[in-house]
Amino acid sequence: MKQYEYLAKQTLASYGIPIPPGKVVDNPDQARKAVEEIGPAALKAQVLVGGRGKAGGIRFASTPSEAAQLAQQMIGMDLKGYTVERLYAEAKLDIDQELYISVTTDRNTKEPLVMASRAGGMEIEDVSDDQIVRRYVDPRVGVEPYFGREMASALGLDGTIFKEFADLVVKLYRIYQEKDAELVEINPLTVVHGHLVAADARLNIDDSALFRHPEIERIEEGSDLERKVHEIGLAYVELDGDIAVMANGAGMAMATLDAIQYFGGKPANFLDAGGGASVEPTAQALGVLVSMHPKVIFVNIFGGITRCDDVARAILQVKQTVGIPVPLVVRLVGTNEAEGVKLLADAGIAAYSEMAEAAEQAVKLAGEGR
Amino acid sequence: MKQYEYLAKQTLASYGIPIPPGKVVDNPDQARKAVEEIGPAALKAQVLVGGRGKAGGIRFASTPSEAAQLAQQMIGMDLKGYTVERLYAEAKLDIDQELYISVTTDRNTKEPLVMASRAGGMEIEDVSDDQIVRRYVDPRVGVEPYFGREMASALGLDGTIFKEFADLVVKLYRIYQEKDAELVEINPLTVVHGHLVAADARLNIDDSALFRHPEIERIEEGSDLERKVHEIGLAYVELDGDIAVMANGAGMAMATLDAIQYFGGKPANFLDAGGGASVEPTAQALGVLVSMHPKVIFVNIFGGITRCDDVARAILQVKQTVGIPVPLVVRLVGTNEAEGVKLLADAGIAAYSEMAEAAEQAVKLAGEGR
Amino acid sequence: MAILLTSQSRVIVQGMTGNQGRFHTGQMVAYGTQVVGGVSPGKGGRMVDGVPVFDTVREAVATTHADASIVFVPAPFAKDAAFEAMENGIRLLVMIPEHIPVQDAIAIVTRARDLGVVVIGPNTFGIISPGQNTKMGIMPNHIYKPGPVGVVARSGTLSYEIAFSLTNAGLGQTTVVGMGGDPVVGQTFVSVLEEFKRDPDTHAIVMVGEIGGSAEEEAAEHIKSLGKPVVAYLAGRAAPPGKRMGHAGAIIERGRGTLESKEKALTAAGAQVVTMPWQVAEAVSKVLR
Amino acid sequence: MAILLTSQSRVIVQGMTGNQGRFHTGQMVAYGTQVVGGVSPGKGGRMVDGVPVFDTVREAVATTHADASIVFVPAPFAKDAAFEAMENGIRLLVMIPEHIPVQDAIAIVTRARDLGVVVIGPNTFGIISPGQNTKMGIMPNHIYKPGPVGVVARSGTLSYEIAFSLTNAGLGQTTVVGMGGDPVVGQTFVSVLEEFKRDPDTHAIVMVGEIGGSAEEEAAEHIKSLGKPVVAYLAGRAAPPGKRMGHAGAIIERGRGTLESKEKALTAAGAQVVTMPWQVAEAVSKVLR
Repeated sequence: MKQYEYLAKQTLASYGIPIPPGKVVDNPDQARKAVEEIGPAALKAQVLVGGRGKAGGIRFASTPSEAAQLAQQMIGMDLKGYTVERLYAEAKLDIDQELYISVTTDRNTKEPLVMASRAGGMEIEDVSDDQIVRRYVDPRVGVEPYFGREMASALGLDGTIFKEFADLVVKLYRIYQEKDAELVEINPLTVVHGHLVAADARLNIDDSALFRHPEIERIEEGSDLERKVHEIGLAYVELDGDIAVMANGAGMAMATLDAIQYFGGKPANFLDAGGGASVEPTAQALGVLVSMHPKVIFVNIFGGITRCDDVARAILQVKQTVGIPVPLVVRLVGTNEAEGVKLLADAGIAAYSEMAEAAEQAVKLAGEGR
Repeated sequence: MKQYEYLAKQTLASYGIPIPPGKVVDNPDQARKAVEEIGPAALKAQVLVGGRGKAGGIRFASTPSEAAQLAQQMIGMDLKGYTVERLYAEAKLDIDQELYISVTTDRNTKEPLVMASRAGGMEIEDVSDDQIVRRYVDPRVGVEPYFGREMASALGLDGTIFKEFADLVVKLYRIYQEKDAELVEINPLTVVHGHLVAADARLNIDDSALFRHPEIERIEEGSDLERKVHEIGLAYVELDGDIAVMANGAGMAMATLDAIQYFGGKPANFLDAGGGASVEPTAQALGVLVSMHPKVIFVNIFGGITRCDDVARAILQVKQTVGIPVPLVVRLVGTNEAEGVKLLADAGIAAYSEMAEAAEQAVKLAGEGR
Repeated sequence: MAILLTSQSRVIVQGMTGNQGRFHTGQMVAYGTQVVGGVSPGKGGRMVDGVPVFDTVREAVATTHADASIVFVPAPFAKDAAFEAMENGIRLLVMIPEHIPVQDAIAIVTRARDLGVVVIGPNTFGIISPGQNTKMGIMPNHIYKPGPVGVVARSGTLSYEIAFSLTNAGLGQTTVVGMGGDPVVGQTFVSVLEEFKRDPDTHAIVMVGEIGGSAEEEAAEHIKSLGKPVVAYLAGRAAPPGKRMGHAGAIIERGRGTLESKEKALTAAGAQVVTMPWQVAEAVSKVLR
Repeated sequence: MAILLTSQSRVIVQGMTGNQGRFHTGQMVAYGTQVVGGVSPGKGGRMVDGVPVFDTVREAVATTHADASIVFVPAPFAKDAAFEAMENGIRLLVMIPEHIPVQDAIAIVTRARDLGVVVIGPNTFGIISPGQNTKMGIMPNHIYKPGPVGVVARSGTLSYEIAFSLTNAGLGQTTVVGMGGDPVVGQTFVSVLEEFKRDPDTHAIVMVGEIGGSAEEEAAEHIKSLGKPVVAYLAGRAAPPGKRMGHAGAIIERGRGTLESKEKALTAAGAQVVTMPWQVAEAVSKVLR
């Protein structure tokens, strides 16, 4: 779960990491007052996408009236598909230098990784390898202050900035660990009048750990449809094709998209109905697919924990309640396959047993429907 | 540093461990009000010694007026050498069972040790080994809930008490670790109406870790003299002999007491002047010895980091300011020995080089002074 | 033979009295798994499907000499269960639950390394050794059969699809391992390939990978010296870039983790990469000839 | 020869630019210790007494190939310094500071066990190997001389007293080890006795113990199979019971830890226990004859 910049910064500040003075505003009048209070400020759209600056999501206001004017333009604007609902008015900084630092988990080594660079201010993906200092954290040891000093030293920092940076590494790692962060990133980490200040911040929390963080604000991300499916507890991503897809298991769902593309079709979504979903959530998920008005709906199930008869019942339930007004291709094998296939057959729905054939048929029907 | 029972219990409560309702009182009127509020109560003297009950430090008050009466008697009383300054009025418990639990550090294995017993309510030193469950904690792992369940199982607990005990072990270990406790002990840990309640608690904090616990209340223990020497930063224990002793290093100080006893004398104190004390604290410590009006003062120094000339200067400073009205025996060897011996000789004080001779002489002089 | 899990493995089930635990205990017993005990705190002394239940792993191991455990407890309690197993002598640990916090998974995996415990998962369907009539997991029993193919997969259902297609093509399996779908899991393709390398009965290996991470790229290094043919299927060919991995993955992967990167590395290492899951069985038939 | 610290040991000083660090660096260099570098964050690049100062242990080790470190930083920073040393390849670590929190000492000692680091201290005077002209510690240089006696002590000044009496009696030392006076320290009498056992040049061993703990009792078990004579002096004969140990110690010790208990165990194991420190040298002379 991503956190808005202003929330990420509040977390940094609560760990003693310096952030610029700032205020959250959601209308022009508040923007005016904020600039009256903190002086010339950057107005930063609070949206969960990178590269806001280039997309016009960060504007500078020298005066309160300019702030009001800009806020008027910015609030409600579309930024890379996200509607801007609030701004963060933040004191303009007199920046001498821009650094980069982040803590995340490397799934290959299964260890926390701290990355830092003197090339801050741009996406770290675009910084060349030789400009990045990477240090793995031994989870048995964690990050003691020396770890920060070693990074500061490797970056070639000195004096006050050496000490502040070393200290910041310790605090950032504590945030990573105590807040169950997937990623905590300060970019740019700026030098202002000889001291470090976190000018921008990203904080992504591990969804699986939210149960132990009642203190962390819940942020919903994605389109209305995506949110709706996430609420059912299923993984869902919108795509731009016309064949709506439901499969069980993330790998299976990916393979289903691959199969559709293989036969020349275009998937409309990624929907992982989970490893053992029962009738009700499966029916709800299918209802979502219907509401997308696709050309075809393709249900691809290999029953393991998922029982084929449950899937069949979910399909019949949707058919009988909201109706399924587009062609439906079902592939159904595995646990309780015979029962599931019979339930569908009794309702006039034929089920495939081969994924290849089913996918080919779904693409064919979508072509006819175009 | 030991904590008073009521402070220890506040800490337990802050970790979610159930304690009986209670109030700190320091006069009869408060005791009356406390019992009005919480009903029949035990009035428990808040002193830093074990075995209060037997010594008359715990009394029961059924009514508010009885509470006032008892408080009148108890406040100001002497309990094993400690003056009772305040009481803890605590609701009388309807106790079904008394257990024991503690967490401490085993200096031999260098690991935390959790001890528990179904024989609660008496000092654990008096409980036989086969009635005690001991489990060492691997510091790499800490105490996860299973550890508590294993202890509960080893104790033969079941039902609600099994679960509450397992949970309590986890909390108690967190206190041990997060509060830098030398010892955290609940004795008795009582079963009251089917639930665990901490009826008495001990919490000793590692003095060396106090710097990172501003939240923990500082408790001064010991006699006025002991407190005074502790304030200088030196280790000091009062004894009941007549030869005042100063030595450098804990082992050396102990050996000095041994030597005095060996020659038939009785030491008046244990004073470790530290490994590298400079002139000022050494002079202050010596001043304390003078103020004890001993028969003899015996200074036994093997100079390592401690410089003999510094010790000589401290002696001369005390001699010139407060004066040393009793015989002084000095043994002085090691770093800057020649300078130190000369400084003393110039002031008419002879210094020994052999510890045995010096100790014998100190005992002899004390005998003459008797 | 088989890898990691054999007919000798003595298995306990942590969380056996829950719905999932009870159901899959039955399935495992039916498959032939030597389930010697179950653990459910506060429910010690009962019997479930003829298997004794204990309050703690400690008691279960003391009584049954179990050396393997499968964990079914809810995710918030999974770390506790895993440590209970590892600290009490369990050396093969299958972690079924999904949604275990990554920090917990790191702690589990780190401790497992120190103690020499093999962790399968978390968020896995488990491990099955058809020729040994034993499984620890939630996979359907009927889709496997004994044979010469080792299978290692990141995700569950997709591996069922492929294992079943192998079985239908007459290609049985020594062992099928589900590494688990979480960011941090106990095994890597490399560690499982090493096991298959040592198993004399495994003559070909199927890798079921997917986009994200760089486990497949690292495996490629090992395939060169494996001495056994590898067929790989990689899911995610049609996945739009960025949608799945997100920024946290991208800053580490830096261009690796894409399907192209994986396919290139595996092909260069001599593995045969097929495009669709239903092509796996035919490719395996060919390399086994 | 000597134990643990030899003339080959390449030593760095953590906290070298502080008062204590600077003074004792000079003393160690004067004694012959191979001090190859110092560490003081933010002061890298300077020279102290001809020794280069680095910002981090990492740089110091990379440049000087140090394998031993002596720590002089204040107690609140000692854990950090110890981990910095251990994680960067230091294998002999002398911790001078007193008042290090016990929890920190537990963490240091546990990590040292895992990495195979020998920790001397905390709250120690250090270690000195007179025949090798090398020391890591704060002991006076002049009181030692090379010879056949190994000395291991819990407390500092008392060991000076005894070492000096040995020297004055013509009994030199292979190595003198100060285990440190804190509740949790890196060494035990047992671990140091084992080292002396392996050292062909150590022909007799002096143990300087004291009341509290049960380290002496545990050592007694090993003395039986040591094959070298042991003379022990135990301080605390006149200490009033309970004054020093307190309740926390007592609930663990349960009757052990008294002078009587220690003396009995050591005597039974064949060690010669003397009553006063000035009796040690004569006893050693006798056992060496």
